[in-house]
Amino acid sequence: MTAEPTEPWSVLDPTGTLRVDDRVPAGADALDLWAAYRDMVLSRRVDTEAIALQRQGELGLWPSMLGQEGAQVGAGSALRPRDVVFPTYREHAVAWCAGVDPVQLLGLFRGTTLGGWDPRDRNFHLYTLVIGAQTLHAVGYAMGVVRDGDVGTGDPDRDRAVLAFLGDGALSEGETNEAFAWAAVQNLPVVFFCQNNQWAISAPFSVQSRVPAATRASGFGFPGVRVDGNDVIACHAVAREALERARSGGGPTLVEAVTYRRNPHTTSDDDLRYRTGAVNDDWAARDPVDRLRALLTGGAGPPGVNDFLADLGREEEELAERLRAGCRALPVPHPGDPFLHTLERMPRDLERQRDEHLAFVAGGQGDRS
Amino acid sequence: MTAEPTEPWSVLDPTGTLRVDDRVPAGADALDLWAAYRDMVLSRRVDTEAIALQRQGELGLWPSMLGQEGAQVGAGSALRPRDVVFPTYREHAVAWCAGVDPVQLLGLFRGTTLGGWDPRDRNFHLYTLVIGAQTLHAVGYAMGVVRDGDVGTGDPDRDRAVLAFLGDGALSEGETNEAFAWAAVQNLPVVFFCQNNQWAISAPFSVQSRVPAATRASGFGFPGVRVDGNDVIACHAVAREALERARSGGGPTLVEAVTYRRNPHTTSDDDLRYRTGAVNDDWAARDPVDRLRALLTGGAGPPGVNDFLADLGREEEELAERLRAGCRALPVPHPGDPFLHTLERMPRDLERQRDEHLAFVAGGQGDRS
Amino acid sequence: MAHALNAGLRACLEEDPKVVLIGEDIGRLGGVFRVTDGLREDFSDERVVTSPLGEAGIVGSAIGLAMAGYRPVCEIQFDGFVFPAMNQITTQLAKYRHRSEGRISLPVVIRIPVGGGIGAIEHHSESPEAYFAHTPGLRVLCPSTSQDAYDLLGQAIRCDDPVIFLEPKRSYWSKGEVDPEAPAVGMDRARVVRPGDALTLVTYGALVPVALKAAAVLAEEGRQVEVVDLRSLSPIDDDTVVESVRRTGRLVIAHEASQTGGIGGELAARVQARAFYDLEAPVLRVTGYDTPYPASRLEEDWLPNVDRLLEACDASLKH
Amino acid sequence: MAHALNAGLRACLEEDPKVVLIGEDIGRLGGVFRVTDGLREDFSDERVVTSPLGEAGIVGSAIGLAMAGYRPVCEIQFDGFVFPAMNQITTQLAKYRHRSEGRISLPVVIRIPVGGGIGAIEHHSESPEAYFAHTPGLRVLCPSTSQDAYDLLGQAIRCDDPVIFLEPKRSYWSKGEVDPEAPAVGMDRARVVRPGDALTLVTYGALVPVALKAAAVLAEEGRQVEVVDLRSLSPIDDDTVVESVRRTGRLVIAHEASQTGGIGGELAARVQARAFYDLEAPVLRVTGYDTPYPASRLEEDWLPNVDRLLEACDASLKH
Ligand SMILES: Cc1ncc(C[n+]2csc(CCOP(=O)(O)OP(=O)(O)O)c2C)c(N)n1
Ligand SMILES: Cc1ncc(C[n+]2csc(CCOP(=O)(O)OP(=O)(O)O)c2C)c(N)n1
Ligand SMILES: [Mg+2]
Ligand SMILES: [Mg+2]
Repeated sequence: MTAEPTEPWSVLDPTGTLRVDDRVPAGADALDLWAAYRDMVLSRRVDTEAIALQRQGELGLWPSMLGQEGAQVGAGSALRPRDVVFPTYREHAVAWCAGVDPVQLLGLFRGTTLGGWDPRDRNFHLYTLVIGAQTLHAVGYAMGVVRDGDVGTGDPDRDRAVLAFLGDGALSEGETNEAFAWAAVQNLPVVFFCQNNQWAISAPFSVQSRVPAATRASGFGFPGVRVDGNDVIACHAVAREALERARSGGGPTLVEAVTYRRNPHTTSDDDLRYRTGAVNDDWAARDPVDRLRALLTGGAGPPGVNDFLADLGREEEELAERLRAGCRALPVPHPGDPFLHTLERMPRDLERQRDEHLAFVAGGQGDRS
Repeated sequence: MTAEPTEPWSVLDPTGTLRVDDRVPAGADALDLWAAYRDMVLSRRVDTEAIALQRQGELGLWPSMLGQEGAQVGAGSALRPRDVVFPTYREHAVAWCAGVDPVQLLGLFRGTTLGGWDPRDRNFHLYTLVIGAQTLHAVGYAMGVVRDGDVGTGDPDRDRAVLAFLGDGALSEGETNEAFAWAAVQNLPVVFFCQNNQWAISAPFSVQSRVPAATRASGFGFPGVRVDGNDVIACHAVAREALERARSGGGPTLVEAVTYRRNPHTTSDDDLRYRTGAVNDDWAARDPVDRLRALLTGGAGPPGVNDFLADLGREEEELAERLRAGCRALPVPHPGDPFLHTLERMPRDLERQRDEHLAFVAGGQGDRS
Repeated sequence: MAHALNAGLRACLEEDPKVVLIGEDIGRLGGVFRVTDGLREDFSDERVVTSPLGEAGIVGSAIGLAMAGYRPVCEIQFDGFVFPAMNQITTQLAKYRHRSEGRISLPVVIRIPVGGGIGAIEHHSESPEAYFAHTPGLRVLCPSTSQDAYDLLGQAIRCDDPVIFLEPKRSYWSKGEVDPEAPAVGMDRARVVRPGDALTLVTYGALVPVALKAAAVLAEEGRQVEVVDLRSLSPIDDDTVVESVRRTGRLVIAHEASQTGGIGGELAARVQARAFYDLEAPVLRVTGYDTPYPASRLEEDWLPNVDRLLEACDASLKH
Repeated sequence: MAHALNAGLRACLEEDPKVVLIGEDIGRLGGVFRVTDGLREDFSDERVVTSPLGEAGIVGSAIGLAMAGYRPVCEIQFDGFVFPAMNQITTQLAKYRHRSEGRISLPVVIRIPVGGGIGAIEHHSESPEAYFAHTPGLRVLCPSTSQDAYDLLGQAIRCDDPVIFLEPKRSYWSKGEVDPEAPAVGMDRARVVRPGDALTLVTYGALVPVALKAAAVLAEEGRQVEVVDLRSLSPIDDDTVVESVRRTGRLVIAHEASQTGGIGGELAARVQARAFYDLEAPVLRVTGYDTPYPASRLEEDWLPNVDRLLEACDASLKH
């Protein structure tokens, strides 16, 4: 899997046919396909609901991950509790796998917070909007993991890896490349997971690179792997191997999950200005969720599949309801909060500004204007 | 020459023995060895004199290129007049080849200017001290060359290439990698010429990369070539081929010239704090100038070699004298100059500052202090 | 204002074949604010370059293009994303004329949508002007009307200095006719947009209409406030402000950027130095606070608004 | 002062195993100014990390280390080379506490040698403090004595906020005993380093000894100038300055950084607002000019020196 990247590696094809491949972990290490399917469906529902909430004016913006659930659940399901994730702003399904309450994902987009959850609770860091910036944080965290001695001990409860997400566009930022350089020379326990969803807003991948994203790693001297990002089984296998290599002291990997952003960049974007509906439809036919459902329900379908799907349908509805209610109940910050959280102790000049501001807010504006 | 980089390619070994290799251009395209030797010797003398001038307090600092003349003259001799050079701060021999008056190189280090020459005169841009920054300027310039239509016309008087220099340390700066990405996707007529002199001040190359510098290019999808930087014939051949590819529309190349900075980083540095004299001596034995002299004077020596060397010796002395005198004669800027050159037209508030400053300078300071 | 800027870019592209636009998503998409809408179609991909995702690359390559004789106009997608380009702007672009002893000009324009008030998420509501104003060798412009946007952009592109061109994004949707033939005010001059004698109220960009509203309220109360639109944040036309303060004796300065180290402090320092004996009250500032820009649910009260301006004017007038 | 800083780093490395130093050439070489001399040898390569050549990487990885529970101390080799790290500093480091609603601290210190006066080439004599002081969420410190360098560095490293720690490079060679047991002044407090009643002279870093010289000259002429060393440039301890100005009625501020948008303008604006009726003369500034830092042959006259300070004090006292 670490040879020169060419065609994305795949085992589950769009018709739901699974090819046998010994790189797919089996036995206790195997991906639980039912769980993976459930994760994809439920996280997709988070995405769908969030779009609806945006339409209703409850969110300012939402970056949809529709179509990328295979890559994200593949990676997310390969995480162990002590692994640490540095996401971009689109890893809703990874957040789901890590156990972050999806309601907490909404605050940033509702404008009630710039964060939303405690990164330490689930080792899932805050969303980062500045393209590429989080890759260096992942590198630094991995330096900490090395210094803590939590690499290569062979103790599965001790060894840790850092999983940094990035988009195809992020490959062009200088900082991302610095992260690659640092990770390589220090042989850090970090996996760079690039979802090449073909687009950086309106820029097709060809604007960023003329070779596959995974190839970038070779220039820095570490393995790059190209995988079908819409094949959750392959993604899990690749992420699992890369994370395991990282944990055991084998150094960094760049994974390129070849996928597609089926929706516009965000709810504010108009993707038909730069791509055609026909291409969108092509990719819809390769959808990762449909693909796994086809496998699970293929032939006569395994026993219990109908019950499973019915239960999942109910779970979805409950989740959707919880999201809608949770979104509306998200606490609006207090006008004094930014002052409180700028520095550890509020300096006197900032206290003066806060007092003025709070008096102004309390005073009821709009007297004369 | 564009295969995966491994051992640096070489034709002239440290004993001065030349290996026949059909990649070395012959006939009218061949490197003029006498001229190359002269360029190396005279530019080395510039370097030596500059160090002496620094010792005498005439220069604040000097970054010596001792040991890198093979790489620099190899590259510099492959330039055509319309090609454009973006140097770092150590390309004294390239400046020499481009025809920049070496006295003009001294001003920056004497503190009489931050530039020193008109980049348009010789298509040799100003020295850039911020590591990596010039690689992006080279990219932009190359975008201009493309827009001017001066690529791939087949007209040798029209087609142009841009030659950007960088050090091994520069490989780790984000901006350098952005330059690689831009050059690749736009297939720009730019050659990145990396002198891997093994050190970035006190950091050995292993701090920057665990694979050869030339390998970096493969990650961006363009050729990387590794060449013996102390072999001026090989460097010329490689640079010539890369520049020709660029001019003809074949896109960018990264050349790694494997060489050694025989002196400390600058005259302010103390290299024995981080490397041993023994290693310095090893590299001295592979010196590029000695190597070519051995070839030229080998056996009985070609006819005229003694006269040539004697003439060159005289030329060296004249050059040294000219440098010493020229250095001392470099004009000190007028105290008003910075105000004059900040913006095209001096704003009124800056005029006020200038007037104050000139009055202060004219007033003769030190009355009371 | 977005339309005015589009028209301004179009006019420059037509006028000078050396004008090239570079930025993320400025091609087919026309930029996230559609300021470059239609330009790629009319002027080709070579002149309207959808760039890779790297701000250092955008500015660094613009510098190289300028060295090659072009007049690049960069677009940074949002205020918060200019920082990866700071090295190229500060150490390269701003200094090159000086380094080359006046020989080489770098006519690069960097357009940046700035400011808050559109309910955006983090990094999309920043006001970074002070970083640039503190960097010698740059011009910093910020229009407040469509006409000014058109005029200043044309002047910026034709000018041989590097220009940071700040576009108040709240004003993108503001309507306003543009007369391409109208005589333009000099690009480094502030402009008195409402005359008055009771107090001088100075601001720029999106706060100019807010200041005008405050002035209208005060006018109803019988106090004529002079409103000055700074337009150029570097160099700052303090002459115009000082002249006004000499008449009014009072000065209030407003901006969205954080207070400490903002343009307001600079202007206050200059005015108290040059019009010390004319000031009847301390110079007051109404600015963003010294905290990160908050989550958007707080921004309505957060941004300097008419009421905060009125409060400051009242305070000044009470002295 | 370099020795004091070395001692300060050593003490922190000994005290807290989570302290890690990162920077270019800080290992075997001990840094270009030898501030980290001997530390790698005594604390290992893991704790004194010679980094690849990338400032974004230095600060970005320090952020990640801090998230992992470490207290990284970065060294930026020279003032002019901090700009590639501006994105990490401004959009990431400074904002993280706010983004995480106070949950996460990033105790990162960024040491930067600053200022001119050592005859250096371009980018080696810059005074970038205003960029940081204008960025909420950072602390900016600048010591002027060896003792203060030791004390402030220790406070900075122990503090949970990100700190930009500016080391006036002209002062590296200044001698000065350090008493590690001496009670340290609070890190956000300015300090009156010479009392007086005729005028308040405020500065920081390498200009503090210059200001003291000017005060000594004026004292001989019978005028007692109060010299205040700002120490913290963000937050600025304007209380101490205002208190002084209430007594002296006059204020001169000096710094090497360019005037426009510098710390001096901010302080002038604050003082005229808070001590308007106490000021008997306008606040005057003696600063770097609004041009790029010049070639070193010009710097002697260029930098604020005793004579320029005296001139400004005279002008203030004449009012
Ligand atoms: C430094 C920076 N520049 C520009 C932007 C504006 N921007 C937001 S998302 C985006 C495209 C990112 O594309 P990619 O990395 O492929 O991620 P995707 O959105 O496809 O998940 C851009 C340009 C940004 N957020 N950060
Ligand atoms: C952005 C930046 N960071 C740090 C420095 C300080 N510095 C000057 S030269 C140098 C080492 C450069 O090494 P390399 O690129 O290998 O070039 P060489 O000096 O060996 O020619 C460093 C770190 C700088 N000039 N620019
Ligand atoms: Mg993408
Ligand atoms: Mg080197």
